Parts: sequence; structure tokens; C-alpha cells
Amino acid sequence: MAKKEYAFYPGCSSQTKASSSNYLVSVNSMCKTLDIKLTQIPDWNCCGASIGYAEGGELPRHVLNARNFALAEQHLSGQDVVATCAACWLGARETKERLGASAQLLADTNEALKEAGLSYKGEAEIRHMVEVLIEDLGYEELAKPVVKPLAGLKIAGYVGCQTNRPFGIAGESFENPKYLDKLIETVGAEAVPYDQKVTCCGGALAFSEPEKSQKQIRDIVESAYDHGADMIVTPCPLCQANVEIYQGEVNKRFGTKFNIPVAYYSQLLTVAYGGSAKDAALDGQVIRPTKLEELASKK
Amino acid sequence: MSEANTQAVEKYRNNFLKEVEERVEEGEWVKMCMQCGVCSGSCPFGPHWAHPPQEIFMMIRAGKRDEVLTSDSMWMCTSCYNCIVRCPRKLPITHIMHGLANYAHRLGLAPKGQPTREFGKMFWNNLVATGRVNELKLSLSLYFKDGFSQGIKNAMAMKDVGLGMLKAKRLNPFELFSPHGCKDRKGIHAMLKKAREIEDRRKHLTS
Amino acid sequence: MADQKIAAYICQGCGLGERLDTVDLAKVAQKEGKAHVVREHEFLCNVDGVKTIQNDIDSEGVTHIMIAACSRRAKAEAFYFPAVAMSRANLREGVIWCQPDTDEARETTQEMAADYVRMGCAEVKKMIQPQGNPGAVRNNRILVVGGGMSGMTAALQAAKAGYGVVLVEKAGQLGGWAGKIYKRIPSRSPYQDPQDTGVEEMVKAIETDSRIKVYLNAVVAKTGGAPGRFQVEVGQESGAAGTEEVGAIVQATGFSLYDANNLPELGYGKSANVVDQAGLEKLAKEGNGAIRRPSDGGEVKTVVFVQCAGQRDASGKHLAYCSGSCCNTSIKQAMYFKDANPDVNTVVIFDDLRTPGNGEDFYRSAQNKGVTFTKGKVSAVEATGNTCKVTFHDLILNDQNATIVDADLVVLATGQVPNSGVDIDAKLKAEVAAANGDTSLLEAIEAQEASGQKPISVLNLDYRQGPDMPQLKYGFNDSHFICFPYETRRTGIYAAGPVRRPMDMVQAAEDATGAAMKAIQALENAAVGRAAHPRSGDLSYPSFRIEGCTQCKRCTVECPFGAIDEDEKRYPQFNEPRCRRCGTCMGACPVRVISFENYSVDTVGSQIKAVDVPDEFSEKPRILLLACENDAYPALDMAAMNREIYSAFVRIIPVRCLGSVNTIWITDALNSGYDGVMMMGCKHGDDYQCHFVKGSELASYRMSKVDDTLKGMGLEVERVRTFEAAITDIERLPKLINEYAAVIREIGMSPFKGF
Amino acid sequence: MTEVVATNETILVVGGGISGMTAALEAAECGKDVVLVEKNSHLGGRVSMLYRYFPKMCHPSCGLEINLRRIKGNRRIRVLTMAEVTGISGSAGDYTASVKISPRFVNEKCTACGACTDAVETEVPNPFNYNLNKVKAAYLPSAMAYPQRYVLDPSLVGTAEGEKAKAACKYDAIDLGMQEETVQFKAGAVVWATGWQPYDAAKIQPYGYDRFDNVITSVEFERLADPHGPTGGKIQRPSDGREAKNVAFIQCAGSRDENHLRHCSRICCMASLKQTNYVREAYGDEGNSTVYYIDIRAIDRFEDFYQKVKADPNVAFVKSKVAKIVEDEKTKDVILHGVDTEGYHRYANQHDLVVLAVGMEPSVKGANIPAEIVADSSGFIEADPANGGLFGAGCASNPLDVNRAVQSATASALRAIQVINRVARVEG
Repeated sequence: MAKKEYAFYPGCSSQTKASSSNYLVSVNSMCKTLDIKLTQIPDWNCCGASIGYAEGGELPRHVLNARNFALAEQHLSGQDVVATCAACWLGARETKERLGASAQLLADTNEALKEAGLSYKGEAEIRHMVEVLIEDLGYEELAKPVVKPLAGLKIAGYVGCQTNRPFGIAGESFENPKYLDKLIETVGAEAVPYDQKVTCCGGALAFSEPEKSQKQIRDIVESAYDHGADMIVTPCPLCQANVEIYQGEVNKRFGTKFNIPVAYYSQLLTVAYGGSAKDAALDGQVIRPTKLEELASKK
Repeated sequence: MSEANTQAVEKYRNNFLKEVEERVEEGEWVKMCMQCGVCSGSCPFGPHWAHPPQEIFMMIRAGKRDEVLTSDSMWMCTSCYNCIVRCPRKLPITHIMHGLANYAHRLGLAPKGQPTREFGKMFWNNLVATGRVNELKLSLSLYFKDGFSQGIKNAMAMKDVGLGMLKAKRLNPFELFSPHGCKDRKGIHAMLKKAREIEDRRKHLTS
Repeated sequence: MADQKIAAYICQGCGLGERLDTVDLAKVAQKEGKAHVVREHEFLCNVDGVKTIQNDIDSEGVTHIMIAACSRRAKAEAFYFPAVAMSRANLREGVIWCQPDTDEARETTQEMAADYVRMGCAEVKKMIQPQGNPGAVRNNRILVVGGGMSGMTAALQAAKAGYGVVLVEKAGQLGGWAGKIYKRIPSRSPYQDPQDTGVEEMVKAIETDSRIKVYLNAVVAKTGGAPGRFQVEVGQESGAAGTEEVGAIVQATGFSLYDANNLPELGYGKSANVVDQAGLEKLAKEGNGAIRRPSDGGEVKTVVFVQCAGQRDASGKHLAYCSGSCCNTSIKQAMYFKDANPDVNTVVIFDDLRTPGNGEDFYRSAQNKGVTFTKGKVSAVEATGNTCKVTFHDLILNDQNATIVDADLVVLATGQVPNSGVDIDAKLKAEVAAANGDTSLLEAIEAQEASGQKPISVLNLDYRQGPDMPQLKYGFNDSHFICFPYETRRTGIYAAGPVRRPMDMVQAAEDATGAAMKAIQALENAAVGRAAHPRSGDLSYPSFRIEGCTQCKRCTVECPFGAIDEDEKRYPQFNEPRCRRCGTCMGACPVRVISFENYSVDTVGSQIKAVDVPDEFSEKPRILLLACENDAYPALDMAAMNREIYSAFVRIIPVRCLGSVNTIWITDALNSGYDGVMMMGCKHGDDYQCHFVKGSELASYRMSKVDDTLKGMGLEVERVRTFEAAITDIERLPKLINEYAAVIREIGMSPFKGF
Repeated sequence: MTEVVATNETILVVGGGISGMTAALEAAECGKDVVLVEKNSHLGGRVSMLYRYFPKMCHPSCGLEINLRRIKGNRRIRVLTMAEVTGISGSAGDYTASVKISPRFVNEKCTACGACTDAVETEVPNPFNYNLNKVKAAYLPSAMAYPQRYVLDPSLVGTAEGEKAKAACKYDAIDLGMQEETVQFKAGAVVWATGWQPYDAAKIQPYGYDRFDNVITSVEFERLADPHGPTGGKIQRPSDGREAKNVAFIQCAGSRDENHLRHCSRICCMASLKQTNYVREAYGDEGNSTVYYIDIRAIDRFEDFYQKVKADPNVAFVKSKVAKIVEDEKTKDVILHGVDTEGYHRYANQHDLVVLAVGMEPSVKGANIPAEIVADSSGFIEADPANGGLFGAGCASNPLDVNRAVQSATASALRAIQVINRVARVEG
């Protein structure tokens, strides 16, 4: 089928060598297989994230996102903007909605953008990579390239917050979204049911309020374990980072012995599509996803 | 008490609700709350809120300005958006909480050293510098926010995390010297400066 | 009366043929039932069966038919022969479905069926197919008392249907409460803003409608007669009076606001700036929306609305109920201020905000306009100069002493008190209370009587039972039936609007339209001598043998509908159009002179006597069960549909109401050797479920006296039992029957057999 | 072929619930001709599926019995069941209605003897009990069903079971060849009394109606308490049939919520207060109820009932919209999370059973009313001149309790009669 092209907005954490560079690598491999062409928005900037509110206020955050849109409209006219990071997607989408709803805000934004020689028209759509997979390709298409079904792999799909609320993936519910489980099943793995699918990991407060956040993380990981998961899979870099890298801290704090790998859906697909551990950037995991690695190394 | 705060007190006298409606992001929604409490019950950090959102809305209507603006409750928001999707009156609660926190911060009323306030500030300044977040600098500045020695402690405490990230090539020491960043930093700075000006104008804020 | 020709039909369908010896039943009908024509049919309710019956009526001159088949509740459409008297012997639900299909049971089952055939024949023999009241008259006008929103609506709606209306209003102009207010709560989407009352248009419409005759400054001085022929004397201040003939009456006398002077703690009377909702409307109307501070005409910057002022009061000092509309009214009034000047601070202090239905949109709209809603309980309002200090318990912030110090205006949402006239049961209630130690009511009444001032009546009915409609709790008029809200205890007189339940204007208009409908229906019924609900369409009506009457007055006292007066010779005077055909009078009459053509002491008594009572050594007791036809009887039918088994010794007779049960039936039964008598009627008391309001209550009262009779006869008191039964008691009633049968086995057979 | 005799002086009443029956009866008892169209196989509608009424705690079937007797005895009312109005054309005083009648596969010869039920094995979900249990595929819809005539589930047609049922009927009442038909007739006025449906509880995601066995709706709870219901009147939890002695009632389940129903459904508060009585009735002092509410809307004299329930030490009230429900995977108990806003108390309360007081959605909503009609933002029919001779009644016009629904229906009967009488005057 025809090549799909998108303006790509990787976001700060997904850029090379950043905290979720493994996400970026695996997304690239995945898209290669799926014949999706991603062109980075030239000179894109940070979305401001949610936490930006404290100092940034309202308009500056919209202006940041508007700038990315403006650049996309300018250089990649006609293409949807695709973000892989939940926060980037959410921030951008919020901006688009608010500017669409308020002529005042739109005018103010453009007044500010002029300082950078840009203007926002509101043409480009903002999509999350997951939306592209589900809506533009569909589960059937995603199943076709599978050469290595991840049989026997039990996975807890951890959707988290920001790809789920307040916008979410069309047709999914806030309390029990099923798309991630469907993706997991699409690649032949088993999606284990568990009750922390959409629990908040603490988000940015993992840094500022480690104690409180790590209780959240514990609940999530514990439930995944209790329901027999071999690993956790998520569509959100912050979820991935928090739930994976803080397990050590959680163990210290709560005397647990957690050591469950946390990967991205893109890494699953990459492996299922026959990609190597390197293609899937499995070396980028702090907790080694051994089962997935084995599957990847299988010829 | 900042000059901005005195000016605000002058301007709005005892009408805190009006102050919030004019100056706080999405503040005009506060009046629509019907006190069902679903937001308060939906927050993952709920137990840590001295005053949960619905109570804060009531306090605003009751004119309890200082209690609200000096509270650290709003800073408990993890931006999980549970409250927003459940609110039967469709109040954008997450944004109102952000707005209140930001406003309290701007007026200098927010609790000193409130960790999320501090982190939020660093995060913003960090991203503004180059247009993109520099995670290493960010985490270091976080550790060292309370001075050097405390910073070392913090860093040591978190060293496992750091090392793990290093091993996984997800924390790049060279970021310190040749960081990521946008080319048009000048434009970005100008644009953000302008945005701030406009926002202050709109909200009759001068500081 | 033309001579009787009785035909009996025995159905063999639905297993009757297999379970019963229908040949034998036919014989019973012929020999004992004295039926002139007897036919068995394998499927009586089908076209052929029905044709057979119709044919006998048309060409064989059959005048009375007895159908032994399924319950009278089944196949009513098929067995519809209005020209002749008809009884139904319930062999299906009443016998084979409630008896075990076993050889042992065969004999008793057959005996049961045979008895029902005997009873059916005996009953129908005594029945006359009613032809309706020859004295029925038509009058196409209705009287509407009260010219407020409810009254005006009733008048206009009735006129629109082509009926005449006499509208009596005590004030000098129409409008009532609606005429006194500035704007009304919105009645249409989007339910966002107060809307015009529309009173002017309504008044104009009434004035220009030739079918509506209006009396202003007028009251109803006297109401006599009955549905279809009410005579109404209208008295006017001027002294002039008119006499009007009407067919039915709508009482729409509305409400008065609860007197805020009873609420000094809320500052009323202490400051001109504390008003009730009427006071606020007055200010708004005078200022055409611009409201100044009463005390000094100063600007109003802060208004506090105190909800439930003197309402929902547990102390017993004020109104215990909620008036249902005050929340919306306060919201509306707050909008008077917000719409004029958004900067006015308007605070509504409520406990539960009650804006049902689309009121929720109105509530939202108020919040959107900046009205502040605070969940709290106001403890005090203190006036200081031109402002008030409102102290309240903020329930959300849990602040016991929250205050609003600078209220320019405080509006107390006091409730609605019905203008329902004289409480005709006041004395009775007071005496009951006094009997229970609380003499306050009685003293109050006596004090009032002593002072010579009489409570003012609304209708001045010249009814034996008092001048106004009976009242329910808190002085609201009938009715409290849920399925039948218009069923008052005064046939042809319907309450509408806040006089029957606290309500807002939208509901009042809807209620008034319904009341007009019922009034029209009442006069249509009266015109053909047809009963009103619940025996709608019943053409029978009570008559009495004057020579037998002892003028004991029980019938006139006990009729739940005030249908019976006393004539100048102190004989009961039946006003058929007021009668609901429950038979309570018949049950009351100690000398048994009251009867209906198709329901009488005889129709039931002869059934009781028709039953074949085995001797005392047979070990086959007989239990008579008199069951309310509305609830107990259907419940037994449904029990049978579930194949619940009950004693084969019981014989069931449906009665219109336990109130119609005459004690002679009990004594007759016992005298003729029955071993026990059960009665099943509806729940009575405050939440009575009796369709005739007092029937089951009267019955249980009468039966409480039956013990002496029993002792006199030397019988155990257990031989007569009254039970409350509900239509859902499908498991309970068979159990009750079986338990009772066991009791009878305990105390043994009646000594009165075979006398 | 069904024959319907009707003229411009006939009133068409759509919906055979208590509102429709009332409108039809009040008009007919005024001497008007009425055609009453009901989409179910029997009359009675939603209230016939209630166990008791508030505030009297009396039984809906009691009033239903009376109304059915009025209908049986009144030749002016023509009842069409399993019938749906598919089109209305014309204008006030001169409408033509098209009504689609689905096959019942049982004709008027049925004596309700029940032989067909005994003959078949196949069972189908029982709509009368909100599918909480099953019935034989040849069945009498309810003990009070009128017409008292059995129904054959379409799935039996063309099967051996169907033939068995037919063979079992001595009276030739089963007609497996029955076809859907559409009849057309005149009407001068139309009363639209199609009532309401419970809001789809599954849409209220945080409450997990679609995920947790022991989360049920208020209408389902009525069936549990009813002796005619799936448990024979025992209040048991769906998960394990254990006695539900600690029951939570969640108010505004869908109502007063911009994400669901914008309006307040009026009846739910009283319905839950009533249902706390069921718990007490069943378990006495061992039964506990907790009502989670925003505002208790016990308006007018209903306040008495509220005060009575409030005085019951076994009934607790929490001013809180429950945030979410989680299920204890082992016990299947339900745990409610939220905040009591009166003074801010956080709770995580464990209950045996949760009853969602689901809101009223007008049945007309979504359904294509085959005529121009003005409705409000919630889909309730408004009184509007533009509706001509078509009048909403009962819960099709507003969320109403039974008492008010009957008042509304009675009023609508007069509105219809006004049109009919105008026609009569003109036609002389």
C-alpha cells in the first residue's frame, strides 16, 4: 500500500541519546517495516510539558506548541504532525483545541509567534503514533508483517494517563482502554488483565515528590506481577521511565523485589516484525527484557 | 508579599472569585462547580491534598484568598486528567489547578521550596535556554537545588538510577557540553518574552 | 321484571375436561342450580362457544348466564354479554390450577368445582342487569374555584374543549400568586432566564371567551347537589349573589406563603431588608426589575437567599415538608439581580438544592451568571443599620460560624401552605390525639369555637359529612393514590394546583388541565348514570327499602365519598352520582335494606348458602373466604397460575370491597355450618391502599366487634379472621389459607352443621 | 390481517405504559374512541416492572389491575400490541398513522393454558426481568400480562421446538406462519406516551457496570425485590447468589452529568430511599444501606419519607459523587472510592452490592418520531403549538414520577379531546 508520510515531532525525551532514545530507535524500525515515512519538523522545540505551567503560564506554553505547528505547516505542508511522546501529543493537541476555540488566544499566539517570524494557521492535525497505527493502518495491517509471533509472552499493557485522558484514542474508554491489549495480541503475545492499566505513575512529580510517586509505581508494578505479567508495555516515555528506572528505588523504599522490564509497544512490533534486539533498541532497557531479547535473537 | 500581590489585593478587594476568573487559567469555570467531589476522589495524590479541588473552588467562592494561594494542594496535581474526564460539569480542573499554582507562584505566595514548584521552575528555565529540555542538566540542577553538599547526597542517593540510565545510553554525559537544542533560540526567546507580555496585559498583571 | 331464564355453561377447555367430571357439574347446574339451559363446551371462549351463548340470549330468551370456566379476570372480551346478568364460576384458576392433579385429590377437587357451579347459579339468579339511573341529568358546565394559574388554566382548557365554565375568584382580579410576581421560572427550553408570567394574556383570553363566566370578589356560599346537578350559590362582597348549575367542580384555591413572622431568628420583622419571596417579587414588580434596599432605597450590592426557611423542619414548629419550588424561585430571584447588574453578589444558602428535571439547566444558568451556591444551614440573621449579618454553618468548609456581614437584602424562602378550607376531620383527629394523651389540638378547636370564629370554608358543601373536601396530611386535599392522583373522596370535585400538593407553576398548569379533564369526565359520567373510578362504567347504584330503615345513620356516616345525606324525614338520601359503588353502605346497614341490582346482601348470601356443607364427621371442613376483588382475588389467581396449592376446603367469593361485607354473611355462614371465615382486604391506616379509602378499615373495625357474636354462638374467636392482603402476595396468601385450615383442624369442626 | 376502525375523531395513543393507559382510559371514559399502540407484547410498561412505589410502598400491579379492568370493560379502546408507529402524516384533526405489527405467532384463540410452555425446552433471556433470568421460548410475558396471551419467540419459528409448541396447543392458537404487517388508520389527535428507558450504565465507566458482577442498576434491583422476579424476591448478589446485606446506592448515575444526561431525572433519589426499605425488609437490622448523593431531591411531601429513612440507623448518607468502583477479585465485593464533601472525608468503602440509580432517558430520544416534533435538549417532548395535534405525555415529556406522569397523561387526554371536539363540531 501507498507510503504514509507524516511530520514527526519526537520531543525532547525521544531524541537521540535522551531518556527514551530507545523509543525513537524502535519507532524508526517499526515505521520502516510499515512503510511509514517520518520527517522530523525542522528545529522543533519542547512542548512545555504539563509541568511547564509553574513558570510558563498559559500563553507561553501555547506559543511553544504553536511554533511546532507553524514550522510543520511551513515545511511539511499537508502532513499530519505525529508525536510519539504522550505529553508532546497532549500539549500540542491542547494548544490546537484552545486556539481553535478562542480567536483571542489565536491572535495573541500569532502576535507572539511573529517575533520568531512564524504564524500559526491551524491546518495541521496532531496525532499520536498509536492513532496512526490503529486508525490509518488498523490491526489487520499491523498483523501482516508479523514474522515472529511473540507467543508465550505475557504482557501488562500500561496505558497510563496522557494518551488516555482527556482526549484518549477514539472509541476507547478512559477507565478501560483496550487498544494496547489489542496491539499486544496483534503481535501474538498475551495481554494480561490487571487493574492498574490507567493508574497515574506520578508523572513529572516522580522527580519532585519521589515518595508519593513511587507508591503509585509500586501499585502498578505489583499488580502487573500479581497478574502474571512477564513485562510491561507502554506508549508513554514518562510512564516507561518512571515505571522502569525507579523500580530499584521502590524496592528500597517498600522492601519489594521488583525487576520487571518495561518496554514500548514499538519495541514489541519491531521484534515481531523480525527486527533485531538492536533494531528494537532493547539494549536501551535498564531492566533487561530477556524473554523479548531471546525472541529477537531467534532466527 | 510581592508588589504584584499588593496590587492584586488593591484591585479586587474582597472579590477573590472575580480575581480568579480574570487572572487564572480557566478561572471562569470555578463558579460552575456543584460540589459533588468526584474530582477530589479521583486524584491519585488525593490523600496529599490539604484542600481537594472541589473544596478549593468553594474556598474561592467564600473569598478565602490567602488559604488558597498559599496552599500547596494545587502543587499535588500530577496532570493525570482523571478529574477532568469525570467532572459532571466539565470543569477543566487540571488546568484550573495549574492556573492557580502558576498564579500563586507569580504573586510569590506559593509555599517556598515547594518541590514541584521548584522543579517546574527549573524545567521551564531549562527548556527555555535551548528550546529543548536538557535532561542531564535538569536532573543535576534538581539534585543541587538545595546547595552543593545536599546535591551530592541527592545524586548519590539516585546514583543507581543514573548509572542505569548511563548504561542504557539514555543519559548522555556530553549533554553538559554539547547539548541538544533549537537553532533559532533568539526567535524562541523573543517569542516567549512577547507571550509573557501579552499574557500579563490580558490578566492585568504587571510585575 | 321479565321472568328469569338461566343458562349455565360448563367449559371443558384448559384441562377442565380432563380434571373434572363436567357431566356431573352440568347435572349440579341443572338440578341444584335450577338452570333452564345447561351446556358443556370443549372450548367455550372460542368463536363457536361465544356464538352458542349469544344465540341462547338472542333466540332462547336467556336472561341470566352462568359461565363455569376460567377466572372472571380472564377472557373478559370473549364473555361480554352486556344485555344479560352474568356470573362466572372460577374452575380453572379457582380449582384445577390450585389443586394437585392426583387421584387422592380428585374427589375434593370435584367438590370444589361443584360448589362454585352452585354458587355461580345462586348468584346470577339474584342479579339484575342494571339499566343505569333514570334520573341521570346532563350539565355541560364546570365550576372552577380560584382564579390563579391553576384556576385560569382549568377554565381555559375546559372551555377549549367546548364546555362552559363558571370561574369564582375571591380577589378583585384574576391572577392569584402568578399575578403578583415579576417573572416566572422558565417553562420551556433552554431554561436559562426568567420568563414573563403570561397572566395578562390568560386574563384577556378568559374575558373574551363567551363560554367562561367570571365572578370576582366572590366566594362559593353554598354547594348542593351532586355531579351533573350541582347547585352553587356564589356570594359577592357587593352582596349580590348568583346561583349557578354546574356538572362538576375544580377546586384551585392555591396556597398562602408560610408566615415569615414565625421566623424572628431569621430577622423577619426586625429589618425591612429581610423579606420573604413574595416581598422580593413585590420589590421587583414595583421597580420593574430594579430593586433597591427597602430600608433606605440604597443600592443593593449583596443579597442572601435563605432556603428552607421554616420548611423541612423537624422541630414541629414550622412546615415539615418541602415546597418543591422554592429553590427554582430563589434562583429566578437571584437572576433578577444578576441580569440587571452582574456585579451584585448573590448567595443562595441551601441544604439540598432541589431543581428536578430541566431545573438543572436553570441551576447551571444561574451559576453561569455568577450566582453563588453555598451548602449550609442558616442559624441567624441580625440587622445592623442598613445591612444584615447572616450567620450559617458552611457544610462544605465545615465552618460552624461562617458569616456574610454586609447583606443589603435577605430573602427567606418560606413554603406553601394550602388554602384548603375547613378540615372536616379536625375534631375526629383531635379526639384521637387526645385519646393518645395530646390534648393540644382539641383545646385549640374548643378555644376557636368558644371565640365564635369559624374556619372559613371554600366550597360550603351542604354534604352530611362536612363543608369541604377531606384533607390529607398538612392540610393538602386528596388524593394520595399514586396511580390515580385525581381520585378525591368527593366525586365530581377535583383539587388542582398547590392546594393538593406544593408545586410550581408548570406543574400547577399541568395538574389543572388534568383536573379539568376529570371534571368533564365526571359530568359525562353523570349524564348517563355511570360510576366514576374505580368502578368506571358501572351502571348499578344503591337503593334501599325505606320501610325497613331504622334511621341509624351508619350508611350516611360511613360512606367514604359523602354520597348519602339525610332527607327532612331523616331517612338516608342517596345521591347516586356521588356514589362509587363500593357497597360500604350495604356492609354498614344492620337491617340490610341497602342493595345494588347486581350486588346485594342476597347475591353473596345465596352463594354462601348454596355451598354443600358436609357433616361434621366427614373431616371436610368448609372455609369461606371473602376476598377483595382488586387485590386479594387477583393475587390468588396469580398464585394459581404459579400452581401454588391451597386447601380444597376453602370457598372464595370476591367482594367489591371488604367495606361492603355485611356481618350477616358471617353469621349466616357460621349458622349454616362453615367452620371458619377468612376475609382479605387492602392495607389501611395512613398509607391505606384500599381503593375505596375507608372500606377495609371499616371492615376490620366491624369485625373487631364480631367476637361477641361468636361468643354468643358459643364459637371460638378463631373462626373469623381478617387479613391484610396485597396483590403481590402470590406466595403468602396460599400459605395463609393453609395455615388457617390447620388452625380449623386444630379447633375442630363447627357444631352448627346440618341445622 | 388486523382491522383497525378509526376516524378523524379517534385518538391515537402511542405507548401502553401507565401514562398511555391513563390517557387512553380518561379519553375513552369520556366517550372518545381510542387506539392504544404498545410495542411490547403486553400493556403495563415500565411501572409494571417495579416492585413497590414510593412513598406509600404500595404495589404498581394493584393500580395496573384496576386499569386493565377498565380497559377490558371499555369497548372504545382498541389495543394493538407488538405494534410500533412507523409513520404519522397529515395535521391536527386529520392524521394518518402507519403501524407495524410484529408477529406474535399466537392468535386470539390462546386461552393462556400454558401447554406450549410445557412443550418446549428452549429458553430465552427474560426481558421482563431485564434479562437477569431466562424463560421458555413460549411464554406469558408476566403474570399480569394483558392481553393474557402467550408469545412465541421468533427463534422457534421453523424449528422442531416450534412445531412441538404448535402440536401442544389444542386450540389452534399457535400460528407459525404469522407475518409482520403494517396497518394504516386515521386519527384526529395523537398522544405520545412512549415513556423512558434506563440510561445505559455501561457508559458510566468509573462504575464498571460492564466489568463487575455486583454493580447493578436501580431498575434491576426492583426485579430482585419482586416476588415475580428472577430471585423470587430475594436480594442476592449476581456474582455468587450470596445475600446482599450491605448495599450501596449511587445517585445521579448518568443524571445531572454533562458527560451523560444533562437533566435531573427527579425520581432516582426517592427510588433509592425506597429501595433502602427493601434491604431493611429483607434483612432487618442486619441490612445496611449507604446512599451516595449530591443533593437529596425528596421534594414536597416526599420529604417525610426522606426523614423516615434518615432516622433509620441502618441507612447512611454520604454527600459525594463516587469517583470510582473497584472490585475485590477474591470476594467480588465492590469498593467505592471518593470524598465526602461535607467537611472533606476520604473513603474507600466495601459493599456487597452497588445499585446505580440510573437516570431517565426519554424513549423518544434517538427513536425517529415519525412526525415533526419539538423536544428539549434532553429529548423530552415539549408542549409547543408547532406539534399541532400531537401531545407528549408522561415521561416522554419530562422526567416524572408515576403520580406526575399520570397527571400529565390525564392533561394530554384533554388536549387530544380538544382537537377531537373541534373536528366533531366542524364535521357536525
